[in-house]
Amino acid sequence: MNNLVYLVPLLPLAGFLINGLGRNFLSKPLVSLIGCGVILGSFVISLVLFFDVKSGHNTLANAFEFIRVGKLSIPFAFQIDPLSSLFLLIITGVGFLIHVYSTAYMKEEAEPHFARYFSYLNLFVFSMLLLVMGANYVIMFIGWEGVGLCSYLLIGYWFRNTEYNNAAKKAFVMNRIGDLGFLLAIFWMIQYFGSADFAQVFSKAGIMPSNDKVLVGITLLLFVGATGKSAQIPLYTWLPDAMAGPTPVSALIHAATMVTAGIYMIARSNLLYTLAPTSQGVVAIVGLTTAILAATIALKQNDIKKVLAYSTVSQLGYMFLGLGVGAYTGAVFHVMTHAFFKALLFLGAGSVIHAMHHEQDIRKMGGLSKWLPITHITFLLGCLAIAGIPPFSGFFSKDEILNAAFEKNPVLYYVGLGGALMTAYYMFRLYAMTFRGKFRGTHEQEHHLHESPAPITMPLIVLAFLAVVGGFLGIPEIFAKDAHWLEHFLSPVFAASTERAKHEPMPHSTEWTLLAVSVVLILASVVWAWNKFSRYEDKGIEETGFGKILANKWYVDELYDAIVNKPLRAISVFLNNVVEKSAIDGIVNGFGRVVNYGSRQLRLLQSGQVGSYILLMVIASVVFFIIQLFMK
Amino acid sequence: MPINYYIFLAVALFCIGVVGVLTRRNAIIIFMCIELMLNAVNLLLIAFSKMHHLSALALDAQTKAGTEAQLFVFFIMVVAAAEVSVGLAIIVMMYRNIHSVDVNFLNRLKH
Amino acid sequence: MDPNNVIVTFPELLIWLPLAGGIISFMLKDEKAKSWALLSSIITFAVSLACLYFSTNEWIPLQRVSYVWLPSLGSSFSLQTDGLSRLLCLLNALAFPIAFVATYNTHYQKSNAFYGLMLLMQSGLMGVFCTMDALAFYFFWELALIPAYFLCSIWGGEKRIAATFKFFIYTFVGSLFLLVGIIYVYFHTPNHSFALTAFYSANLTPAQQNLAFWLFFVAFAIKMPIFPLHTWQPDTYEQSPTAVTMILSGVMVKMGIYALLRWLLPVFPEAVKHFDKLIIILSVVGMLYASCIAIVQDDLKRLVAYSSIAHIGLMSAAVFSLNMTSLQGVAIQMFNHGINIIGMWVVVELIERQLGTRKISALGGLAQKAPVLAILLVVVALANIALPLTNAFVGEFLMFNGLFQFNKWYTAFAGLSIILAAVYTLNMIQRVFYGETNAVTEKWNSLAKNEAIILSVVVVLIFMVGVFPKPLFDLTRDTVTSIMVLTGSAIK
Amino acid sequence: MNAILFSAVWGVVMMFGGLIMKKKSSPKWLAIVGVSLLLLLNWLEFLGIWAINIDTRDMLEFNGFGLVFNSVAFACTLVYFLLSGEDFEKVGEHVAEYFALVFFVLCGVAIVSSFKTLLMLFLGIEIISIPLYILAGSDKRNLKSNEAALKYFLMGSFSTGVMLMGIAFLYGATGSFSITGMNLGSGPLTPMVTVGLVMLMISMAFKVSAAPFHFWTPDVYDGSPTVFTSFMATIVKVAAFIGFIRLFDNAFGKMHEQWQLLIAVITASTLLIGNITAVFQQSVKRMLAYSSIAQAGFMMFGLFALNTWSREGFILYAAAYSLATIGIFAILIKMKDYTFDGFNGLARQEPLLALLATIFLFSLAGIPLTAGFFSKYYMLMAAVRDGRYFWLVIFAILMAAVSVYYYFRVIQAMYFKDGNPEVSAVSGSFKTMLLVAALLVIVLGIYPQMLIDLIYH
Repeated sequence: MNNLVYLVPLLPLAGFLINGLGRNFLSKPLVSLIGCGVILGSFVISLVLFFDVKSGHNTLANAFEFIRVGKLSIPFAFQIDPLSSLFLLIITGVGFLIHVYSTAYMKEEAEPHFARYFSYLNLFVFSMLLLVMGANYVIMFIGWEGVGLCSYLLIGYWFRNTEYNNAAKKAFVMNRIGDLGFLLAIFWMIQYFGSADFAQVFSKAGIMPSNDKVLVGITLLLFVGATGKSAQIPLYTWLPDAMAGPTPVSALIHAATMVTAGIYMIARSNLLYTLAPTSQGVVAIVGLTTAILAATIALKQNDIKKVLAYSTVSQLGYMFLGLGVGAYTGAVFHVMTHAFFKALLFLGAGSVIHAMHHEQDIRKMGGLSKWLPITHITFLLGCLAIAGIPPFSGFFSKDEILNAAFEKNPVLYYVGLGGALMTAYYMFRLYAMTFRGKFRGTHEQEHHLHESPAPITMPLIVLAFLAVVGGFLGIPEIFAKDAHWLEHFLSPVFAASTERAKHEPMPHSTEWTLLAVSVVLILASVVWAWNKFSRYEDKGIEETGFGKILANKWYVDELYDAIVNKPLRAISVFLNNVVEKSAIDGIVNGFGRVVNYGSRQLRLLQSGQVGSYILLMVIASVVFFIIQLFMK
Repeated sequence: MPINYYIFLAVALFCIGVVGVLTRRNAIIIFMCIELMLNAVNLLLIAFSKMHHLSALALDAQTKAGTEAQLFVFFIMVVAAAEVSVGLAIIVMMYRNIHSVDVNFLNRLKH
Repeated sequence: MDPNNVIVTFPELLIWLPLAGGIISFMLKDEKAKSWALLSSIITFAVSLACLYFSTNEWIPLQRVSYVWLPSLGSSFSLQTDGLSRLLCLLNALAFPIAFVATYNTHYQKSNAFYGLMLLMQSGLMGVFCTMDALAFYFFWELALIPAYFLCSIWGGEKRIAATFKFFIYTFVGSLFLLVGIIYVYFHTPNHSFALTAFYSANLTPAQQNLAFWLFFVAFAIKMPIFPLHTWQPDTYEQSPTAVTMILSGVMVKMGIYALLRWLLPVFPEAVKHFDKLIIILSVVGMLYASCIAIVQDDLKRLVAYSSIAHIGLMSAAVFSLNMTSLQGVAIQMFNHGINIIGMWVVVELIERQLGTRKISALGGLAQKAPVLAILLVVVALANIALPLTNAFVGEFLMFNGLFQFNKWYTAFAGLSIILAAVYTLNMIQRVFYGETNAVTEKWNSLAKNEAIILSVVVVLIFMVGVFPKPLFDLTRDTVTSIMVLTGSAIK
Repeated sequence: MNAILFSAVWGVVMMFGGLIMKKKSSPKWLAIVGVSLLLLLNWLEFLGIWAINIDTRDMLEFNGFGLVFNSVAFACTLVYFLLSGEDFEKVGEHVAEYFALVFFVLCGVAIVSSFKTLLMLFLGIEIISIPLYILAGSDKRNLKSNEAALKYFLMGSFSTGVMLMGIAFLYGATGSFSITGMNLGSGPLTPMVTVGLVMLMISMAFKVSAAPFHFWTPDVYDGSPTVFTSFMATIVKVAAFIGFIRLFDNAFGKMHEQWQLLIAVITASTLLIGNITAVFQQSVKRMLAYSSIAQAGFMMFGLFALNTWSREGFILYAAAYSLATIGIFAILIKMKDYTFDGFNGLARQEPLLALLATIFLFSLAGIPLTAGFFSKYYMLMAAVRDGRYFWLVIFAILMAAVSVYYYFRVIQAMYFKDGNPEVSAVSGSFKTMLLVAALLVIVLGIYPQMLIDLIYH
C-alpha cells in the first residue's frame, strides 16, 4: 500500500518533469496525453486508497527523514485517512477533468508554452497532493507554498502581459503573508509540543485545558495562513485578480482545490480549534464577514469570471463559518460540493469565453442559450446548485453549515442566510445576462458563436452530474435516519472534537421551519433576478451611489495600496537615499574626512620656523614637567 | 655656601639661554645662547662635583669620589668645540647661499 | 594505505595546492593561465571530496597536522578539519571551479595575474577554515583579504579604487581589533598558547570577556557584514569583477559566520549570553533594513548584495539565539547560501556580459529570448527566497525555528523579511524576464554550453540539498553539538 | 668593543682612502668591505672573541641584546651601502668622506647600544649627531639641504643642552653617572631626579623624533639628500631608540609606573601626529618622513611596556623597519618625481620594482607575512601584557589603520593608475639586492624566531 501512496504524488511530478524538460520536443497530443494520463493514474490510485480507507484501514507512509536536529525529527511522511483520501479524490478527479478540458481550451498556444502549461498544472497537482497527504505540518507547509508557487506561475502564464504579472505577484506575496503566520504556528508547535506530527501534536494538545493561551495563539496563526491561501479578509484581494490566469486554472486552483487548502488545514487541526473557542469565534466571524462582503461585491461585477471569483470568496467564507461553528463535516462537505459546482461554473464560463473569443463582459453577451446548449444547461445546473435549491448539492452542504450556525447563534444564521440570498441573486443575474435575452455582442462575434468541442463539454456534463447528485452524500437527519454518509466516513477524523463539543441536536420542527424559510426566500430572489435581467439592455449607464462603491469593490484595493504599498516604497526610498547613503555611509566616510581635515590642520604646526619649533618644544616640556610633578 | 645658590644660578643661566634661543633670529646668536646653556650645565656639574666630593671626603680622605663630574665637564667642552666647528661651517655655508644668517629666511621646508 | 604514516594530510593539501597553483599561474601565459586555474581548482575540489570521504575515525591522522612555528609564543601551525571545516572547504573548493567556468568566456587583462590571485585567495580561505591556531587563523584571515583587494582594484568597475579601498580599510580595522583580542585572550590562556583548545579553556572574568568579545565580534561583524557595518559591501560587490564577487559573497562572507561559531561562541560564552539580545536585534533590524533597500535597487548586483545582507542577518541572529536547531540551520545554510548566491551572480554575469547592462529598468522580456536562463534563474531566485524543497528552506526553517525558541517577537519581525524577499525577488524576475522585449534584450544570443551546465549544476545542488539534506546534517552534527556543549556548559 | 674601535678606525681609513682612490666608485667598495668586516667582528665578539680587550672601567657593557642590535644595525648598513652606495656619488665630490662620516655614526651607534654611564650615552649621541649635521648639509648648493642642516644643528644642540642639564641634575641627586650605580630604587621620585628624568626623556624623545619633539624630523628628512635621509631615518633612529630603552630600562626601570604616563602621552601624540599628518602629504619622501615618526610611535611601546616582549619586539622592529625603509628609499631615489603621481603606472613599467616596493610598504603597514607585522605584533603584545593604559593599544591600531591609508596610496599609484614614471636606469645587481632585502623581510615575517633566539644566544 505504501508504494501506491508514493505513486500518487510521484506521477504528477513525473508528468511535470517530462513535460517541462521535453517542452521543445514533445508534440501537443503527446503532452496532453502525458499531462492527463498521470493525473488519471493518480486518480485511480486515489480510488484504490479511498476504498482501502473506507474499509477502515489508514496508511502512514514514511518516505525518508527530512530534518533531524537534536530531539526534533521531521520525516517526509504521508498519511492517508478519510479526510485526506476524500481530498485526494476531489483533487485528482476534478483535476483530471480540468486537464482534459485544458487540452482543448489551450489549443491555440504554441507547442513549448502548451507543454509549459501542462507541466505547471501537473506540478500544481503534485504540490496539492503533498499538502493534503503530508503527515505533519512541515510537509503540509511544503505543499502549501508549492501550490502558491504554481498559482503564481499559472496566473502569470501569459508573462508578456504586465497586468497579469502584477496579479501573479500580488497572489504570491499575499500568500506569503499568510505563510508567515503558518510558519510561526509550526515553530510554536515545535517549541511547545516538540514535534510537528499531526498525531503527536493532537495527542499532546488533547490533554490541554480549553482556551489555553498557546492553543489560541497557534490556532490564530494557523488561521492567518488560511486567510492567505483561502482568500479571506483581509487577504482576499488577490483571488479576483488571479482571474488573469487561463480559465481552467481558475477552475482548478482558484475554485476547486487550492483555495480550499485553508479549510483542509483547519479541518485537519479541528481538535486544536475545538479546544480554542476564542479562535473558533474569530474564524466564524471572519468567514461570515467575508461571505457577505464578497457577495455584495459580486452583485455589481460585470466580468463573468470576476463574479465567479467573488462568489468563490463568499463560498469559502461559508466554509470558514462552518468550521467556526464546529460543523467540520459540513465545511468539508461544502468544499466537495463547491468543488463540483464551482469548477462546473468556471469551466462553463470558460466555454462561453472561448465561444465569445475572449470576451468576458456579460453586458456584451446574452441569449447564448441557443448557440451553446450544453454549456447553457450545465451552467444552469451549476447555478441551481450554488444557489442552494433542493435537491441540488449546494442545498445540502450550505444548509448543514447554516443550521450549525443557528445552533451556535441565530444571528450568524440570519446574516448567513442574507448572504445566501445575495448568492442566488447574483448567480441568476449572471446566468440571465449571459444566456437569456438577446445577443448584445458584435456581429462577427455572433457569426463565430458555436458550441465548444467534446473535450470541453464532456467535463461539463460530468461535473454537472456531480453537482446535481453530490449532495446525496450528506442527507440530513430530518430526511432520512443515518443517511449522512459523509459524516460516518469522516467521523474518525473529527471524533475527538465532536465528543468534546457535545450538543443535543435542535428539534426537527425548528429545522424544518428554517429549511422552508430559506428555500422560499432563495427561490424568491432567484425569480426576481431572473425577471430583472432576462431582457437586460446595455444602456452603458455608470453605476452611482452605493452601487458604485460595490462596483469598485469597496475600494479595498485602493485602501491597501494607500496603507501598505505606498508607505513601504516611501520607507524603502528613504532608507536607501537618506539613511544608507547619508547617515550610515556618511559616518563611515566621515571618519576619512575627519582624518583628512585633521591632517590639513595638523601639518600647519610644521611652520618651517626654527623659532616656533623650539618654542613648541619648550611649551611641551613645561607641560611634561607639570604632568610629572603634579599629576600623580 | 649652600648648593641651592649654585643650582639657582645655573638654572637661571640655562633659562636665559633658552629664552635667547627663542627670541633671537640671528643664527650665530642663537648658537651662542646654546653655548650659554651648556656652560650653565658645566657650572652646575662642577658645583655638584664639589658637593659630592666633600661629602665623600668626610668618610675617606683619599677618595676621588665625586670628581668624575669635572671630567665630564671637559668632555662637554670638547664636544661643544666640535659642535662649534660644524655649526659655524653650516652657518657659513648658509651665508654663502643667501647672504644672511637670519634663520627665518630658511623656511622652504614646511608643512 | 595506512593512515598513520602519511606524507601529507588533507588540510595541508587543501591549502598548498591552490597556493602552488596560484604561483604557477603567475608564471604562465595569459590564455594558458585560464585553463590552468580551472584545472587546479578542479583538483582541489577532488581533494576536498576525498577529504569528505576519508573522514571516518580510522582516517583521523589524515585530517590533522601540526608543526612547531613560534615556540616562544606558544603558537604552532596546526591544521585540523572537522565536519564544519570540511563542509566549508567543500564550498570553497566548489565555488572556484563554478566561478571559473561561469566566467570562462570573459577575458581579463593579464589573466595570469588574475587567476593567480584568485587561487591565492582560495588558499587563504582554506586556511581560515582549517587552522586551529589563533595566530595562524589571523594570518589566513588577512591573506584571504589581500588578493581580494588587488583583484577588485585592478579588474573592477570604474569606481573600483575608492570602493575597494574602503572595503580594505574597513576590514583591516576589524582585523586589527581581532588581533588585539587574540593577544588579550592569549595572555589569559593557561600556559600561554594560541591553540584553539587553549582559547576554549581561557579563564576570563565576565568583564574581560565582554571586552574581548567586542574586539573579536567587530572583526567578524564587518566581514559578514552585520548592520550597520555593511556599507562597504554593496559598493564592493558592484565594483568588483563578477568572478571575484562570487567568491566574496559565496565564501568569504562565510568566514565571518564560521569564525563566530568557531572562535567566538565557545571562547566567550558569558559575553555571548550577555550581548545576545542586542546583537540579535541588530541582525533583525539589518534584515528588514536591507530587504527594504533591496526593493528599490535598480542595479542587479546591488540588489543581490542587499538580499545577501538580509540573509546574513538571519544567520547571525540564529547564531546568537544559540540553540541546537539554530546552529544546525546556520551550519548548513552557510553552504546553501554560498551555492545560491553564486547562482545569482552567474545569471547577473551572463546578463551583463551579453547585454552590457545591469540596470533592471533597462531590461525586460528576457524570458522570450532566453527561456532556459529564465527557468534556471527562477529556480535560483526561489531558492533565494527559501521556497520549500529548495536548499535554503531547510536552513532558514531551522534558523527561524531556533530564533523562535529564543524569542517569538524577534522571529515575527524577522519573518517579515521573507515577505519582503518575495517582493523584491519577484519584482526583479518580472522586470528582467517578463513583459515585452526591448532594444537591449533583443541583443541576447543564446546561452553558452558551459554557462548552462554551471547553472544546471547549481540547480541540481539546490534541489538535492533541498529534498534530502540529511548528508549535510550528518556532516555538521558533531561540530554543532560540540560547540553547543562548549558554550552551554560554560554558561551553566 | 670590537665594533667601536673598528668603525672608528675604518672611518679614518675611508678618509685617507678618499685621498688615494681616484675612481669615484671605489670608496663604495671599500666601505662595503669595511662594514662587512665590522659585522664579522661584532659577530666574533658575540661569540666571545675580542680583538683587543680593554677594561672599560664599567663604562661600557656588551651584552647579547646590544650586540644583536649592533649586528642588525650593521647588517642594515651593509644592505644600505649595497643598495644606495652609488647614490653617494650623486650627492657631491667627497664620496669617501661621506662614507667616513657614516662609519663614525656607526661608532656612535655601537657606543649607544652598550653605554653604562651617562657620559658614554652623551658621547655616543653626539658622535652620532655631529656627522649627521654634516651629511644633512652635504648638498652644499642646495638651499633645502642648507636649511635642513641648520635646523638639525640648532635644534640638535639645543636638545643636547637639555640632555646635559638632565644629566647634571641626576648627578646632583645621586652623585654618580653610572646608570646602575645611581641605584634610584623604586621609591617616589625626588624633585631633582624628576627634573633630570624628564629632561633626559625630552632630549631622547627629540633624538628618536617622538612628538611633540619631532618638529625637526620632516624638514630635515625632506631637505637632506635622499640617500642620507634613508640612513638617518633607519639606523640612526633605531640607535637612538636603543639608547633610550637602555637608559630608562636600566636606570629608571624600577620606578616604571611613575613615568609611564608621560611615555604614554608621548606615544599617543607621536602616533597621532605622525599618521595623521602623513595622510595629506603630496611628496612620498615627506610622507616617509612622517611615517618614520609614526613608526617611532609604535617603537615607543618598547619603552612603554619594558618586558620581554618589548625587548624582543624592539630588535625585530629595528630590523623590519630599517630594512623596509631602506628598501623603499632605495627605490624612491631611483624615481625622478617624488610625488605620489610620480609612481603612477610603475607596475607596468618596472613590475619587479613595483612588487618589491609593495612588499616593503606592506611591511611598513604591518600586513601579515612581512616582518612589519610581527614587529607591530610584538609591540602590541608587550602593551597588552603590561595591561595599563589599554586605550593606548586601541588608539594605536586605529592609527595603524590610518597608516594603511597613506602607504597604500603608493601601491594604488603603482598598480591601479596609469602613467609612465621616469625611473633612472636600475642595474640588475640592484634589483637582486632589493629582492634579497624583500626576501629577508618576508622570511622575518614568517619565522621571526630566528632573530629573536639570537638575543638569548
